[in-house]
Amino acid sequence: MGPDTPQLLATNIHKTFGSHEVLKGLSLEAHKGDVISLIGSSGSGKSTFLRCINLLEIPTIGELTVHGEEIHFREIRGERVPVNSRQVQRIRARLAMVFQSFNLWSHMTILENVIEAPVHVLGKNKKEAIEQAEALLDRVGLHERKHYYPAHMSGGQQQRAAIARALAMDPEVMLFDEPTSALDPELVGEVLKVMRSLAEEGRTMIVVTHEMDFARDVSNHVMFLHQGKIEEQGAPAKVFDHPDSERMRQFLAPKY
Amino acid sequence: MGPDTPQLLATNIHKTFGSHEVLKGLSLEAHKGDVISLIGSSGSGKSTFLRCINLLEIPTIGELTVHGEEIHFREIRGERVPVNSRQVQRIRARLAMVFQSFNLWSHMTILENVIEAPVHVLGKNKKEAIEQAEALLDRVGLHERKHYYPAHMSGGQQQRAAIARALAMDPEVMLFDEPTSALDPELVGEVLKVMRSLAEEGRTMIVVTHEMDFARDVSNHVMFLHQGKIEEQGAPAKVFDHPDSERMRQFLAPKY
Amino acid sequence: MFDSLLQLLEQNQIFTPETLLTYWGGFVTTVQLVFLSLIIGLFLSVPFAVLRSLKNPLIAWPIWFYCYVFRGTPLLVQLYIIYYGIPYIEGIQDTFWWSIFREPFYPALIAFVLNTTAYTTEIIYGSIVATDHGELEAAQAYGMGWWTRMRRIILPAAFRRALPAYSNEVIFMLHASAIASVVTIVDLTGAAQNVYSKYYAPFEAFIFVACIYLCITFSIVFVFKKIEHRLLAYMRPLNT
Amino acid sequence: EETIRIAVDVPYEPFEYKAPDGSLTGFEIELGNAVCAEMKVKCEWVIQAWDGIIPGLLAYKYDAILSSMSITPERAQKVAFTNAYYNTPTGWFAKKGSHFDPNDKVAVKGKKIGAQRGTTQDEFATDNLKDADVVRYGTADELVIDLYNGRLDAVILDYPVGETTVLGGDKGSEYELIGKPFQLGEGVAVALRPSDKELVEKFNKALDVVKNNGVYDEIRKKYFSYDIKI
Amino acid sequence: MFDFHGYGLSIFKGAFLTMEVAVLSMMMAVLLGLVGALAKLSNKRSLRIIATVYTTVIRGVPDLVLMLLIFFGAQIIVNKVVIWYNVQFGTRHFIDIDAFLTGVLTIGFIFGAYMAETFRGAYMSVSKGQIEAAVAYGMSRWRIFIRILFPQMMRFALPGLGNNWMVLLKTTALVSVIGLSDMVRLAKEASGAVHEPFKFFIPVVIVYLAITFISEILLSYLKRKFSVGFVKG
Ligand SMILES: Nc1ncnc2c1ncn2[C@@H]1O[C@H](COP(=O)(O)OP(=O)(O)OP(=O)(O)O)[C@@H](O)[C@H]1O
Ligand SMILES: Nc1ncnc2c1ncn2[C@@H]1O[C@H](COP(=O)(O)OP(=O)(O)OP(=O)(O)O)[C@@H](O)[C@H]1O
Ligand SMILES: [Mg+2]
Ligand SMILES: [Mg+2]
Repeated sequence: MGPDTPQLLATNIHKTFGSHEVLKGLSLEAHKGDVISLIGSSGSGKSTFLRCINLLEIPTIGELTVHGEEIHFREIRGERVPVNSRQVQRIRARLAMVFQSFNLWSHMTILENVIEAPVHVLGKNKKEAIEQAEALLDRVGLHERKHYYPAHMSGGQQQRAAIARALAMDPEVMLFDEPTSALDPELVGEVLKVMRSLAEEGRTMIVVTHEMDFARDVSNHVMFLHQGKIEEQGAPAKVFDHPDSERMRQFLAPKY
Repeated sequence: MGPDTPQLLATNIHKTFGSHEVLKGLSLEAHKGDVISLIGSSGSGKSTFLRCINLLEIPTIGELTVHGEEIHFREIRGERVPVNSRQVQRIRARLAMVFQSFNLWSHMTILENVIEAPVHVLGKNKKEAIEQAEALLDRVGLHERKHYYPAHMSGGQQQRAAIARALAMDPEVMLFDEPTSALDPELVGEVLKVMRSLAEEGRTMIVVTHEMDFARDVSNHVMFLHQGKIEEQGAPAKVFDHPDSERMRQFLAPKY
Repeated sequence: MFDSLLQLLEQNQIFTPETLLTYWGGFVTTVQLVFLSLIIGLFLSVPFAVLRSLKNPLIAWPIWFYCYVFRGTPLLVQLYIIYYGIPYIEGIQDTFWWSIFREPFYPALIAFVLNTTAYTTEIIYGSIVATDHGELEAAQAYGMGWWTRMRRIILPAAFRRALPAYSNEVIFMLHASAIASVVTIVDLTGAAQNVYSKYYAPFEAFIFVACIYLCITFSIVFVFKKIEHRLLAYMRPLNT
Repeated sequence: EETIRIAVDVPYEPFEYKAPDGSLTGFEIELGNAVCAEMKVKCEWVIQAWDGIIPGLLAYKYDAILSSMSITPERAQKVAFTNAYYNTPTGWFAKKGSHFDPNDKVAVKGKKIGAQRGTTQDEFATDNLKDADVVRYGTADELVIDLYNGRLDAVILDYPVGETTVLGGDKGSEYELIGKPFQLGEGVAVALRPSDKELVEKFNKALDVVKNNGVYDEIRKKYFSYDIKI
Repeated sequence: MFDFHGYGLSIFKGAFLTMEVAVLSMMMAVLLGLVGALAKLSNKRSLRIIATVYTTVIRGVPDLVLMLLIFFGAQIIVNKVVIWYNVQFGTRHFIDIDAFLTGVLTIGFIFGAYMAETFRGAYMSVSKGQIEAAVAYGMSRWRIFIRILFPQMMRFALPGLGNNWMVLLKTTALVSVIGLSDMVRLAKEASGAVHEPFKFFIPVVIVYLAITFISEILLSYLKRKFSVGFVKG
């Protein structure tokens, strides 16, 4: 993998649910250290796109290359599936994801949630994993709550736990789906600080966000999705200050 | 109920989970047409307080009066329960709630979700309920999706459906738990506009929110919760521009 | 096709029109017994399951105990006790009830209903307590009373979750109904036994009923698949 | 020494049943042992439920069935029978004073008649009392209970069985034998695999010897007060 | 009333056989059921078809017929082979298929089909997000199953599983047709011998109720164990 090989290359991704085409040909290229913000209105397909990158949804059409490995698909009776599921699994272990609805494992405490994948996927030593998890939980302010089950935590606490779980994978590429939606402004700041430091470490990030300030300040590329298409993209300064698209201007207009 | 009777009166609410005291004596008084914002950091007890008002959690200590009716409790085997569950039910039907995690009924389509309570609690005619529901779904931009199940919708769409479900109850008091957390700025604007119009109609609202702009612009009273206590409260101008509390100042400080 | 079938029937000694009639009678009896006991059982088990989910020990314990006894003992024993026990009820032989309970059908129906109700109660109760807490809270928050909540939110969701387990119960009942023949009911198995003892052709007699049972099971499985397809649409991805 | 495994379904008193200590006794067991001694082979008794008794023979689980199996043409298609070694009479039993008469075609109409499923009595009743309602039971005991309970108007049973169960039961004094016991069918024989022709011959020879040298009668007297030899 | 004419002991001995057969075949049924459920929900069509045929046909055929078919059918096939061998080589071998093993395998095989349905229902009740999170973290299917799916689905599976176990327990009586003397068979022998058809229900029912009671305790323990982290509905 040369220095210029993109970490992530998605080309012409389409996704149809039933008769409803949700993604209509999206492409994305992320190099090491890139922070790409996906913005757009509700239902425009941001989460679906992120999920396609992780192959949680199989794109109906489109190619995907992660860390220089192309993912091959084949058709089995009209359904597209990856040829090599082991490859997919391996790739996923290097892409950590924070879900919009957190999806913490409800039968495990927060600490168990955080160490689960490092121990059982990366094969980390359990003691080390716990140490690292405690540090992370400390960082998101959940250290006291580490033995709580998700059902006993507030929305924001769950979201922070989900972030800690993703960070524990020490991934090269991170996929964040609205990672600060349930947080108060103060914590939003905290989390964005963490994310900024990750970016500075050279990690690649794809972030779905409604925080325009974050998109503008931290990311080096912004994509504006509208009805399953990329309506506008480019450097934040350009996209936010001189948008070409009428739709984008409307999206950014002050609201009340 | 005289004109000055508060719609909602909560006095000295305490709530303990296990050994952990989450609410440490909160009081709230809301008159007709009041819009009260609850702000505070994650885990400070906002949701729990809202849930106590609705009696989804029974306060360990504290009194509650809704629409002038006091709710009486008694102890059964060390557990506090309302004396009259019919009263509680009747009161709840007049307090609509939007949950932080939406809690849409997963086996019903969006439309069914919205008409459920009006038809089966308020005893509305089904046809009328459907008409009204369609109008509401239109208003939150979900008309095309009305026959979708919650599992097939994006986070923001679910949240909007949850808002529509609450509005369909045509309640006098509304309890919103972060009603815009999953929405893009544009929709946030839309929803806040709806809420503002509700306020103008004279409905009472208690809103947990992380949107400081909303709290400042729409509400006439702001309460800042910190670790289960009210750290600061008052008119928005006062709270935001001249906070007494150090904690509040810190909370409001710009983040990045 | 039809001619060759007739020819086949003529050639063998076992599947004469007479034995086929026996099988048909058995089929009707089996379907009646199973269908009736399942319907009645379902109607009884829903309230039982609901009552058991109330945390009132005075109600929950007796229901638990009933389920425990009827799940814990063999249906054969229950059937025997009811069938052979009824005549011991003082004076029953002089009332009109005797004309009903003299026939084996009703004692069998009672035993089957009691049995299936116990199993079904267990399934539905288990499903009720597994209701998603958030959805339940939403129902409470909208002012739904206990009964509305049960009827509109908890039970519909519970039924859906219980479907596969309930399909097992339906098939168990179908198979269990075979023991009706020990109290002289000529159900499918009884018919097969009669044919078997007459011709002593175990293969033909029993394989034939096995095929009929198989067909009934296929129909049940098919019906459940259709119901699942309709009722569990919310669990399925949209694209199928 | 050769071993022959013989299947038997218990209990069928007084032909074969288990003593509380688990050992097998009964008329057929003793007879079987005598026949084996005559054949100079070692016999091993295998207990097998009736439903699987012929498949088990054909599957070589054992070599013979000696379990009150009546000879019927249908069974004869599957197994080879030896000569019959006993035939018990059949009897009708009903409540005293019920005036039940199996030969009165009119009076029998609609009457409920109990028979043990799959027996020659069952077949006889089904074929000869077409207007009656023949109700079939798995065991003689169940049949007798329903007779006592009033669900049945009459029963047709193996006479020795009826004697012990109907007449010997707790309400036995209220019931009676109708008419005289009569013979049905070709009797009971040992069933063997059709391929074991030599073994059939061997059994026949030994049975003949036992029947004629007094051993048979001696055993029979222990269980029956009348002759059942055929 | 409680005079068992000396047969009591042998019936309680038969209870051990009943227990052995029940426990062993239950273990097999659970295993087969898990595999069957996963196969039914797999995206491989061939697996789905095999599993569907298995669950439908096995649930369709009466247990007694299956038992006879498997035990005697297998024995007849083995015999054919052995006889052919004996004829070829002039030997006199005989291979006896073990009734106990066959009984366990057959009952396990039958109830595997019911378990598969129960587990499939339970699996579908697990919230999809839980599995997706595991998938997204690169867990292998096996890992997901062991760490996430199984612990969560058991909560939904237990009521159905309990019912299946109760039915299985009573189905063990079927082993008498292949020559094993289980508790029920012994009770029938005894009741036939003393001409009291109901008396020996008593020890049988006592044993069944005792086993059921222990099972209920175990089940409620499992219910608690697998409900950890869930708020009760
Ligand atoms: N059911 C429960 N059992 C135990 N502890 C609970 C439970 N629910 C909430 N808590 C605890 O109570 C505290 C307050 O929770 P609450 O949900 O009210 O916070 P919040 O202010 O709404 O936070 P957020 O903004 O993150 O939603 C948290 O520390 C949480 O861990
Ligand atoms: N499983 C599904 N089945 C059918 N339709 C779906 C499914 N998931 C999403 N959709 C549809 O696809 C569209 C895009 O959804 P997606 O979740 O990607 O939106 P989003 O951009 O993330 O929105 P939000 O900001 O509200 O989270 C929506 O209209 C939604 O209804
Ligand atoms: Mg989304
Ligand atoms: Mg909250």
